[in-house]
Amino acid sequence: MFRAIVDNIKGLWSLIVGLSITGRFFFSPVKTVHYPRQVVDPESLASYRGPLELVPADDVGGSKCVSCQMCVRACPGNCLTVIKGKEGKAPETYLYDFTLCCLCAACVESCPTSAIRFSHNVYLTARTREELHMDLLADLKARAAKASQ
Amino acid sequence: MNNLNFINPFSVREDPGSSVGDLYTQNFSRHAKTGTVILNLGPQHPSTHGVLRVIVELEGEYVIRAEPVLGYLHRMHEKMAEVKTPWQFIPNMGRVDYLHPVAWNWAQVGACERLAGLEVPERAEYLRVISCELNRIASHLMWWGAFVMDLGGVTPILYAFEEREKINDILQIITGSRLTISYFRFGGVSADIDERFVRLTREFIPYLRERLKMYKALVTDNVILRRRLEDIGPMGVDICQRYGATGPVLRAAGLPRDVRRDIPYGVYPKLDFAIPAGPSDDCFGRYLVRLFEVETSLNIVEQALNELPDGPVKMDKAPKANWKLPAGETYFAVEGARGQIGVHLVSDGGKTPYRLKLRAPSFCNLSLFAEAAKGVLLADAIAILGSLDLVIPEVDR
Amino acid sequence: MTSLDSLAELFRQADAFVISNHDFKTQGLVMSAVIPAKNLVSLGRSLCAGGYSLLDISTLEASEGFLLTYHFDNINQPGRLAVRLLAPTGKPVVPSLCDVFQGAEWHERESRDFYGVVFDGNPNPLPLLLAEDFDGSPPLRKNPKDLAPLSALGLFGQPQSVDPAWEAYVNPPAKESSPKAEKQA
Amino acid sequence: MDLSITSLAQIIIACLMVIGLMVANAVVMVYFERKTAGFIQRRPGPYEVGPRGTIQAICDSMKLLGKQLFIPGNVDWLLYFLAPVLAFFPVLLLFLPIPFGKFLTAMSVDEGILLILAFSGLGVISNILAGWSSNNKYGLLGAARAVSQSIAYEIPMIMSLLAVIFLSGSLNLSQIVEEQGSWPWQWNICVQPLAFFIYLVSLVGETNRAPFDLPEAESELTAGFHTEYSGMGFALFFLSEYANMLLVSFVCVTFFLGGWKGPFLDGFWWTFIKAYLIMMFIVWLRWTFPRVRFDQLLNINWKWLLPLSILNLWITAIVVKLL
Repeated sequence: MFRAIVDNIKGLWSLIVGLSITGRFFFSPVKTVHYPRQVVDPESLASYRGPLELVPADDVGGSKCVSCQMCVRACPGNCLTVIKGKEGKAPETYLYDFTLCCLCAACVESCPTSAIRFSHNVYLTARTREELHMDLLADLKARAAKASQ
Repeated sequence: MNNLNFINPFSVREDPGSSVGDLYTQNFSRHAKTGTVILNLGPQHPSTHGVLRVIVELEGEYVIRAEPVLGYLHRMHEKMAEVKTPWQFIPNMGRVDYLHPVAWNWAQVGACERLAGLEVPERAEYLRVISCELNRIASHLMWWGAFVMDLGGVTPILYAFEEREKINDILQIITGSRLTISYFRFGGVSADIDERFVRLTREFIPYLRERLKMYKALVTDNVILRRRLEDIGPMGVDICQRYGATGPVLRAAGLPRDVRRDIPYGVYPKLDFAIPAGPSDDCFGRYLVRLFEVETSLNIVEQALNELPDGPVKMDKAPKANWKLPAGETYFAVEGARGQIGVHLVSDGGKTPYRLKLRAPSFCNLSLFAEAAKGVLLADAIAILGSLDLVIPEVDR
Repeated sequence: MTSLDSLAELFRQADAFVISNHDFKTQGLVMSAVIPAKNLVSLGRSLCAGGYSLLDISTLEASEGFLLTYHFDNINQPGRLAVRLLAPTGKPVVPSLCDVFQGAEWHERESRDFYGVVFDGNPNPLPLLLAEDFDGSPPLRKNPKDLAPLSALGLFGQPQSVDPAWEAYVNPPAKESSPKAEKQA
Repeated sequence: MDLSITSLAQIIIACLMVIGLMVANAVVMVYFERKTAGFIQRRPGPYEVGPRGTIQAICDSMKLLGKQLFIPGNVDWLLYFLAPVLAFFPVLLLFLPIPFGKFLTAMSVDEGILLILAFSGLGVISNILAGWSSNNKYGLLGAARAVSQSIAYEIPMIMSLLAVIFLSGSLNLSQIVEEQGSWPWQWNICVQPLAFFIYLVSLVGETNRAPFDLPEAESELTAGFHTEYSGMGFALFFLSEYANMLLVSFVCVTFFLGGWKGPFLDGFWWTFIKAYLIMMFIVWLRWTFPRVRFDQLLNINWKWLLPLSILNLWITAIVVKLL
């Protein structure tokens, strides 16, 4: 009986300790990064694996890809479609289905010319499935155009 | 019941005991006493963490019988392994257990390496240890928060997420992802650490040690929590042996079994760390063992960072995506956050593994729930379920 | 503590066809044995008494039938064992280990879901991971060409002792089936 | 009490004002609780709707109003619809005898506290009706819990109030406030700290708030007795929960914290400030502690609070007799 009373008083003290901790946190600043007003610092996204993008070989939107199909064969999710162009080795189409991609880096690591890499785009959103079916060559051209402006 | 039709193993369903509910409920209620309530907890229920479903028979608030029903998240990973090359299967491992993906990475990659006899550079081994232990901390923190949430305390999980976010930030530097990590490669790891990784990890270790004191004051010492957990759901060595339970469940029962120490892999033999055993086999014992493991993992990360040798992080001529395994069989186990993760790999020398069996620790740990939950209060059953630290994708694979 | 010799003795008592030692470093097993299905429960009982617990049941579809590998580990002193049974393709029935290791129930149900192996004595007749209304054959390999013979899988390590009848069964010299296999069924 | 036209009009106006107070209280408290939870958990809480999220609670209540009434199959629909209404209206009545200020009482009744205690027992009937009629096992379990919990916690609650009534010798709430002084050391809390503590604990138990929120324990019973309610039905339960909280806080202020009296300038603002401080404390408790188990909840009550309150009552009675 006496022990139970002592136990309960100790227990009540532990409750007060708990209240003091949450009370302290109540007055400490919030930790949330309030997107879209704030964004995380880009340094922490330097190695983030976003959707794939092609590595530009020059300023006009050319790619380093030689259409060797290594990435297509390596991909576990079959999310890449590379069709070789009529002339030379450069690809005519480079389609990428982000809905199937598991971001495993099999393609990036198997590419003999290092022509693809992960973008660091954390903020990708899409309203439809089709928006995630990407044409990487068009994307590369668009980026080159944007850079030249 | 034992007179199964040998041609169709599922033919029993033509003889349902009652017509209410689906087949599982019908089969379960066949043995129900009169005056009891059959209650389906889940698959959508706040404390079954995903899509676990537990059928319980209640007499008042007491659970007379319980039976977990699985399969709501079954994705056939084992069959997938048979149609993918070993390399292509690595990303799957991150999806098996989303809380401790690095250990599953290790289990599969390690099994293939054992079979093929690949040598891993020492630096890569250290990086494996560091990433695996950081991930283990993240997993235990997540469990801690979710467990306290099962007991009704909503706030701690958000504190745990603060730390978990920091670990995710750190792991993202080397793995590129935050949740479904595929970091390991045959013969090494995919990326080396940089100065920022070391800096953040070194900052994180003392920070978490401080926070653990807060955890203790806020939750561990809390009288409500202690009385909810002490002497609830005792699971002794005997029940663990019969059900094949491993990990913190077995360690709380008093046996210091840990694959990292017993069947060493990687560079664990070179590191000095304690394996907790006990102090009690109840829910509170399992709670304490896990919190102790967080400290252990912090020590391991600290040691590994100090002893990190220079060198490559991947062997020369590391296998590519079309790499073939040699014929043979191997069983490789690693210690995941929930227990012993086992990969039984059989290869006939073809392009894809012939058979890959994943032994999920949650699967075995959950199977003893039916026995442990007999005769406890419903609230205690929830506490026992939480103390097993289940990850449903891992149970269902 | 169960030494390797006493283990081998245990396996011999269970009329093991093959008892083999393994290289623990590469194969992760200390010892494995292929035993007749009827002796599984008695062997399980003696393993249970020796402090072993069941890790998993891994079913393998080979051209000879279903090879069930029961992995055991000692909870007092680590050392992994594999106990194998062969269940013939047409009528895969093996005894259930549920009475000894209750944890086996789920492993057995999983095996039944995906391979159609029937475990005689398993108390729960419902599928574990497949849908309750799943009606059809288990997801087996459809093309017999996909099935590898057991001998091609390197399962047996360094055999200590091999029953000649087993040898004949695994590597059949001619077409006729071996008497041992029928005894099992 | 004369039932003239003026007093009737007074009561009707007071009722309307009380409804206004209840709704306003719910809106303010939802915002306040979510913000508090946010800050304790180191996140901003509601933020996007309106400046700093102030309109969030109003938007949510509009959404609840506009929702389709979803009625599960096999409900006992008369009771199913009656339950939320029953939860809401008795609470209305309970605000009438509360003295917000010296002259700010809707209906000054000599036996005010008796009225409150009698009608607060009605709330649990709505809980059991809701749990029973909605044909849900979780609801039934929640209802059973609600009944035994609220019956249990009423007793120490009354006992602790009785001690104060012994001191002041009146059941009239205004009278009880009048007995206390303006400064904190003149309040009943200094004379009856144990009674205050017991009242505080049973207040949390009586209003089904965490850590005693067993009837709706979401990790066990998903939502307890109101599992099957959506839209307006849920909103009414919600409203009555906050109204109950406010009510017990007002009673607490009246009995222990000097009511409208406060340092410097007496007035109704002191009632509100003190009541909301107690509400804040209840919210703080909720976001700090895990939930107790049901048998523990009843043990706390029958084995500790009840003997303690009886002891307290004895001592008070003896002291009052001797002095």
